Amino acid sequence: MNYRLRYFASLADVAGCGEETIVSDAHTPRALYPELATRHGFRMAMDRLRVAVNGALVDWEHALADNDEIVFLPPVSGG
Amino acid sequence: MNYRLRYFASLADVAGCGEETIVSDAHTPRALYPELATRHGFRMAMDRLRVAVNGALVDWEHALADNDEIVFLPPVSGG
Amino acid sequence: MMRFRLSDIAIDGAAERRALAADAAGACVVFEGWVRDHNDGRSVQRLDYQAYAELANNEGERIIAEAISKFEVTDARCIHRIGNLVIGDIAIWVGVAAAHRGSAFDACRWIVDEVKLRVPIWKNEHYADGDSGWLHPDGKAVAEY
Amino acid sequence: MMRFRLSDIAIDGAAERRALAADAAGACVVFEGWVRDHNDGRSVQRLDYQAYAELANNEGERIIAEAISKFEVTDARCIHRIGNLVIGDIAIWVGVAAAHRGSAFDACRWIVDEVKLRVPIWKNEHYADGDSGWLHPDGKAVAEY
Repeated sequence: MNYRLRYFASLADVAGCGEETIVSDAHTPRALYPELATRHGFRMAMDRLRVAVNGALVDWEHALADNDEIVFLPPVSGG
Repeated sequence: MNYRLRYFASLADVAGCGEETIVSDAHTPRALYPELATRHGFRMAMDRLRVAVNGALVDWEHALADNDEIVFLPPVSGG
Repeated sequence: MMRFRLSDIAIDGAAERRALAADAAGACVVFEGWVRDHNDGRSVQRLDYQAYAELANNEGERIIAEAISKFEVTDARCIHRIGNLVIGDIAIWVGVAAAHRGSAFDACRWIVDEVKLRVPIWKNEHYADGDSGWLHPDGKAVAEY
Repeated sequence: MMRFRLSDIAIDGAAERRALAADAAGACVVFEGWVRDHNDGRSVQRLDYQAYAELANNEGERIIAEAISKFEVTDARCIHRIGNLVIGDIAIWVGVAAAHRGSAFDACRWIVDEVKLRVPIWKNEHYADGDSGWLHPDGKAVAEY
């Protein structure tokens, strides 16, 4: 399936881009993140991240659909 | 002795003035207040008041001096 | 120090806040007390504040100094209105700057509480029914003077 | 509702505060987070905030709505800066109006805490020594990504 990925903060720095479209057989965020970590060299452990799909927070077993926009969120530091 | 009295809030309303100079033999605020209460008809009990002499809070047994400025403070309601 | 003062004109919160600015401060907490249209179930139209100015200034400065030594704050200020106020006017402005937000919140709240408790300022509320009265809030009836 | 928003220009605290005014409100508590010149023992020169805007707006509005239902307040607003900030700039502005001061203080503090915890905004600090880095404060080392 096609997924649109957006990256923020240190993940964007490591990926070297703010967004990309990828093709993957992963059907959940839990399966997808290791693929991206390998591809970009992310060293941030999954238990430090939250995940959002199409602008809403979801759990790691959320069933992904074709063309979903997916964001892995590192710990936030606003305020 | 001569004392300068200043009145605020409900005590000023009841006294009908904001300040006055009186002659009294009272040597402490504790002795002075009942005289003023009789003179002006103050009904506020002494245990509701604080007392200041020359701009500083004092206790009820404070020794008054000639020409002191004395203020009996009703419970405050600022803020 | 003039970190506490009485004002007989409208309080300019923006100017007061600017006076707190400091490069080491990361948090600023401001409390504004506004004249509201009701109190204790009665409809309020306007009010007057009267102060025993000499003692109010001394006691106000003392409270600010106590707050600065008691909490980890870089600065604090308080301005209290006197005179005639209408609904929506700022009656009291308290601002605190600190490195961190916890102490800014704590100190600001503490100053407001202490000013209400200790500083010789009195409020005369004018009600919609034409009645009015000085508030002497120590749990006894207002009229009992 | 637009009671939460991101801003890429300087926050106008006075305008935000006016938007909270209400005749029934007697207390207004404002928190401002200022960019300070140090963090964790390091000298800070400037910083950038980046946000995942769609989710930040949703989560921010949710926090304000939760605060209004959780505390006795008449209104609440929050504005968070994005982009490049220098020392002294307002990074976050939170304002709450309420009939009474206790709930205004509680709600304001709660909103600041929740925004820092939940809203997807990230801070990149630029240090005096030329180093910089995104902060991911969950107790793990900053660089561990």
